[in-house]
Amino acid sequence: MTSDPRRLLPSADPVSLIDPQGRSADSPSYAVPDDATLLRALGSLITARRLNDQAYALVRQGRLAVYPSSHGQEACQVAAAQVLAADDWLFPTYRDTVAAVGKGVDPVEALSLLKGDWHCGYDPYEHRVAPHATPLATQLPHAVGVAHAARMRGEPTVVMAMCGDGGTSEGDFHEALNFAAVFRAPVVFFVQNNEYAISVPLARQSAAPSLAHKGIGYGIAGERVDGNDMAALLAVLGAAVARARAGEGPQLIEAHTYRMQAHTNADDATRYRDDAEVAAWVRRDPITRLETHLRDRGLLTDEVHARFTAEAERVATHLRDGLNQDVTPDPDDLFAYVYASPTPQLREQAALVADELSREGAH
Amino acid sequence: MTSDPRRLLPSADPVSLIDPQGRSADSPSYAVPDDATLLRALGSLITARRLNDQAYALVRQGRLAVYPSSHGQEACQVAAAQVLAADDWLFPTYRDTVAAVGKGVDPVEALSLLKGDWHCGYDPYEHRVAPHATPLATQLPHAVGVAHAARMRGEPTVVMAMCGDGGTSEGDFHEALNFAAVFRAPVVFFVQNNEYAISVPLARQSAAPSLAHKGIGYGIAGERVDGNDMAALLAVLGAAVARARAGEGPQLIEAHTYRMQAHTNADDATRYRDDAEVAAWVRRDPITRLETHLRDRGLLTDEVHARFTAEAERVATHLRDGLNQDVTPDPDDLFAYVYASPTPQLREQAALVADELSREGAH
Amino acid sequence: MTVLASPVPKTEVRTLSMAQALNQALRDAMAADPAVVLFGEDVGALGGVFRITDGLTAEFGEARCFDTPLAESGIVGMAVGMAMNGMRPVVEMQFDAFAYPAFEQIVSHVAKMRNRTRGRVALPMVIRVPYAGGIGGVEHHCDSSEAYYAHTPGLHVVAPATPADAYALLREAISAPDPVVFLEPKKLYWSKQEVQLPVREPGIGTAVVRREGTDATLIAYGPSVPVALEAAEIAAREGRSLQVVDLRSIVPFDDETVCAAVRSTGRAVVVAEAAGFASVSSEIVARVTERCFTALAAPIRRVTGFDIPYPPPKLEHFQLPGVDRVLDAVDDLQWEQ
Amino acid sequence: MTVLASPVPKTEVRTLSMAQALNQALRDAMAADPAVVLFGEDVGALGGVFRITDGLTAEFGEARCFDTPLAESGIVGMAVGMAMNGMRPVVEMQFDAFAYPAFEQIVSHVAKMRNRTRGRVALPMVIRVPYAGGIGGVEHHCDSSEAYYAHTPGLHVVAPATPADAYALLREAISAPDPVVFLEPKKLYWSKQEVQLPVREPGIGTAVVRREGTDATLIAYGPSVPVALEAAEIAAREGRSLQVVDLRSIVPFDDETVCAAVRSTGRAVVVAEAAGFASVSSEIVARVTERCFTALAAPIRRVTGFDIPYPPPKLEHFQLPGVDRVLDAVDDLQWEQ
Ligand SMILES: Cc1ncc(C[n+]2csc(CCOP(=O)(O)OP(=O)(O)O)c2C)c(N)n1
Ligand SMILES: Cc1ncc(C[n+]2csc(CCOP(=O)(O)OP(=O)(O)O)c2C)c(N)n1
Ligand SMILES: [Mg+2]
Ligand SMILES: [Mg+2]
Repeated sequence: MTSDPRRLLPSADPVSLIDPQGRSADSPSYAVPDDATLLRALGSLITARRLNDQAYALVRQGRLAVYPSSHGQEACQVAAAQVLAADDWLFPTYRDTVAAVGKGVDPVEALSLLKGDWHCGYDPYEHRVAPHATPLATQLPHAVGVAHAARMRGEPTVVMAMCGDGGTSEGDFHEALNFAAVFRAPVVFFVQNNEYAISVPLARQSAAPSLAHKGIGYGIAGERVDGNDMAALLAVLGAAVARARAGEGPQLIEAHTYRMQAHTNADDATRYRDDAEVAAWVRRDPITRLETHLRDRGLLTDEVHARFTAEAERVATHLRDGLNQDVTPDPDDLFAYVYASPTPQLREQAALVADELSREGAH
Repeated sequence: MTSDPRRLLPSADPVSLIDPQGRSADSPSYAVPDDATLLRALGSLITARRLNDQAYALVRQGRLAVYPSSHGQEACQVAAAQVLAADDWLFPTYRDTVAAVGKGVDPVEALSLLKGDWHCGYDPYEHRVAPHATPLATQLPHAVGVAHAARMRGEPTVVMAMCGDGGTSEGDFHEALNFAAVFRAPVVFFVQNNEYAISVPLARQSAAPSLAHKGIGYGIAGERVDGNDMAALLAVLGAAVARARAGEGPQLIEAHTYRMQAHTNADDATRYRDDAEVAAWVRRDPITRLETHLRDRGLLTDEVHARFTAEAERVATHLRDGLNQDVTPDPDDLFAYVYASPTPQLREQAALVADELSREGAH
Repeated sequence: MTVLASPVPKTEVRTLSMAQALNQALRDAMAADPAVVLFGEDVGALGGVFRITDGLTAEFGEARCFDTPLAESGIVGMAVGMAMNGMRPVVEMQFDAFAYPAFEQIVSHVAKMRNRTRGRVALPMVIRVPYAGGIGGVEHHCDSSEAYYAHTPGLHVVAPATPADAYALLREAISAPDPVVFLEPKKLYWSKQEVQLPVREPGIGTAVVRREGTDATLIAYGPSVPVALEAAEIAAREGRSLQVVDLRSIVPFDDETVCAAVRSTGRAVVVAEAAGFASVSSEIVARVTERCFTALAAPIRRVTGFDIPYPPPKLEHFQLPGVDRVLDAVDDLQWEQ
Repeated sequence: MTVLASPVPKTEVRTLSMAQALNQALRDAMAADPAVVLFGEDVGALGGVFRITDGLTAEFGEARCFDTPLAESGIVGMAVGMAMNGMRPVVEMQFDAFAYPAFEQIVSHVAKMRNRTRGRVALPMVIRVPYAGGIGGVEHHCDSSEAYYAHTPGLHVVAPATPADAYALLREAISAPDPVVFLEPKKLYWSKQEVQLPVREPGIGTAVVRREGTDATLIAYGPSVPVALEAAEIAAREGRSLQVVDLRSIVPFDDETVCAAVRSTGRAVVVAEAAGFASVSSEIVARVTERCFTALAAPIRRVTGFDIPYPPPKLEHFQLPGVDRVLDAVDDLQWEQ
């Protein structure tokens, strides 16, 4: 061991730069991002919240089958996208629609999975956003591969690979972190620890001092950050991206946050947690916190706030309009993308469906 | 975090109690085992080496298909068995035949897998030794289940779950450690880091400061021990077993040792490592080291040594005799154990084989 | 461990959904045998995403029905160890496709431990898999994965189609000496039936004729049984008498019942939701044809899912073998030879 | 990345083992396309436990052919990412059964990525699997796992039976736009043939008639092709003319060639090493019967592995479909109707 391996351990407490009352707190290692960055982040946060709430409403209206909201986790979502360059990749989970949107994906396309039109509604190459991953942690090895390929070609790409606290228990989490470390792949593993995996609380998921303590076991530096503190997230994730880009290998960041709503609208959270627990987290809301901070410092005027709200409204309207449009599904699509060109078997099967449809039409 | 999580980190250097020159070295945390224990261990070591070399010879004579020898790792093998009580369980890999024998399994039965007679040649319940595991790390979750079941019933069982450095990369390693920690299952995970996974050196397996550093990521205390130091192994593994039995949950021990021979007789180690590297490890041989120590302290007489050698010879002869006996395989066995009672389909298939054999007999 | 007194055998006739029947089977099995333990993802306080384990933690305690970390290989692997050590674990895979991370454990250990050890180590355990489609689920929530298990020697594979069978088969699976992959057709969870519990018959390995008929035999299992029955109903109105066989058990396979049925009609259609290629439906065609060749007036037809990944909700109705497709296949059975 | 000049096309006829042909195919593919990268367990310095990647790290450098940590899901998952990002990964699973830990990645991602993304993300990658038995390997080293892959839509599945096919199919697999599971029959690694490289024909999806015959058709692939040929040879001496079809490609399946062959003889036997239940051999029987029913004089017979875990070395000869068993099945094809 060349230097003390304990350098790989996270700080005892999550990094925090702005406290729940909106006051900036000191950190020995990270500076509060500049005002413009924070303002921009607030705008994105307001849009993010609006998107979450709009999507949720669309579920109730039957336009979306299901929506795993990141309500309460918007600071993580916004930061994950905001610290990346255009050529960097984002690997989101089903809960990270807002981060994908932050990276440029059209929210209507981002939700086509949950609307039921098609699995992945956007072109992953356009904004370098991988398809939403449903099987937990299975996207993490892909992130390593994307990063490794870029590095082989000497490209400066960094990959942001997201997962939840529950996802850290899967074997693929382990294999991905280990591969990334051994190959020094420029991946930032970003764990949103929102205290629950559906109904299962963190204590049943892990007995570790923190999830960031998993890093040292791979030779990866772990860091913990207050996941409802926009400033700290931008600082910590930004630094991690910079280190990965500089060739320092993978990074592991754990954000401490909270899933404010049920797992999805189909879930009943009252079966496994108290309202009181939720209420305590409402007081730590990432948006109010940053707003208070910026207002207290005179940076956020009512006019700017109105502009942010209008922009959020615009995005919500776009989402609503998009999802209210009915796409007529084309059964040819079933067979068109399984292979580059359909096998003879698939051609036969497609013909059978076409025949059925033409006979139906003839009725 | 109640206490400093860094207590879960291993010591900077592997625990060592007797140095390669046979001198005892101090350790702040562990005492050298008593003389009787060390003498007993030396006897087992001599038998262990003899078994390894006999099995290897039997491969050359065509009596065994293949043998993954633990030559050089015998101290780990002996310690793993010696620290367990009769009611404790051992989960060995394909390289841990000698440990299984140490726990009571007949060496002839232990080698039936590698002779090709049957997959597992012994009754796992008789000595509480699980079948040799071939798919790497997949036995570790089983160990957790056995431990958890025992704990549910209030039994004092501890489970020793073995794997190699390569095995730590598999997802099942991760899942097993995590489950064990969350359920506080009394499992001692014992990693023999012998520097290679077939041809792949440790540096390609992990970038961690040490494999024992993986423990903290699960909330498990990790410890490192010199794997060629019998005294240190007995002390460290013994303490781990005691802690697990006392209800302190799972333990992770990494032994630093070396695979002196090729992966198996079928492997050609000259393709990937130097003789010089091997030679350096010969000087750290676990047997010479303990012998020197015990001789220097006047505890090992020529007479005792001769007794040990004779016992080793007896076991080797038993192995030879056993493996030289040809078992005529019974094709009925193919169908007898797939289910508690064969399905109608298997009965048909068994009848087909019986019919073929009777027709052959009729020729 | 606290052993609760076994409840008085229930004899009243009740209307139960398949979900309720499964829940009751688990409850009765836990009451009957303290070695029965349930675990998996969200099976505790939440009662499972389909509520199949609802109330069991409350009734039997956290030690008997508990949540695990989120790792399917770990869940199945831990069950292997517990089964080795005196317990009867019943684990839940949250959805069909989420059992794949446990594939290695299932194929290399669950299926092989008894054989590996010459019968010394048995693994009495049940892997419950809410499976197949028809509920508008997104990707990875609708796979018909039975072929993977059925092709793996050492597993029993069953799929109930009615609440009564769900109860009977699950009770038998839990008390069986060998591992059972227990496939629960998600779209039938809410289907109801009048049942008098405890039903314990017929056992694993037995197919049943669900509807008598003389012109052709429909062979189905799990989610396709109601489809076959509906097709038979419609065909009857059109003057064609279709027999319906419900396999119930894929492994072991009830050759006797199935072949007798096919021989009685001379024509057959297999209905199954899974992709057809190298599937359970291929096996049914192959083995019934091998055994009943001379009795067949026409080749056995298959109505199955296409060989494509399960489609998104808005397209899934194209994938599911529906009544029309079954009747078309029946029409194709060379009636005017 | 250094791109080596593509070597001069080899035109001499050489005697090559299948292992050598595979090695040459990898070498030629790497020389032809700098995007081709090889990785897996022990494929670097050691050249793989079967030496299929021998010399490739030395020739192309550590970046193009490298060892990974020991984790199959990680290997396949990393390959998915590399294929998404411009590379053509060729990964080795050390033995058949050691691919199971990667099952989730293979089924949920490798097979589905193109479809998931409406063709936007293609995964040009090859998963090489040394497979099947007959080499006296211990447990987990002899599985015939083709059914698991063949049943999974989105994968191509091929299995060569000759050195020339090994070369041609592997080159095509590597340059194909879609993922290919490439099954290498271990027991044929050392089988030899005179080959003139580079062979590039026939392509994936094409079966070939390896031996003409008029009385019955043997359908085989991979390790069973030499068995079928030997059986045909012996049958010929006894006056029975057997045709042998080598599938080469399981998915896509060459219905045309296979059905034409079976129609020409009216009788068929499928030979395959894998357990028969719900397998590729079931599929062959089912689809050929569906298509050629009226041409069949007898039901198609299967000679397959039994539905048991692969036996230990001393018993494996009972499991392997041998010449005698094939000839028995041929005898059973209702010759005296
Ligand atoms: C391999 C796998 N197993 C199970 C599931 C079902 N599932 C979906 S989300 C979820 C909980 C995930 O929790 P976490 O990783 O903490 O993410 P969060 O939902 O809190 O964002 C589960 C069990 C899945 N998607 N994939
Ligand atoms: C899941 C799985 N993948 C691959 C293999 C093939 N294999 C057998 S031993 C071995 C190396 C294991 O190395 P390590 O864990 O360090 O143990 P050692 O052999 O050094 O004792 C490999 C790759 C296997 N047995 N199981
Ligand atoms: Mg969570
Ligand atoms: Mg090793």
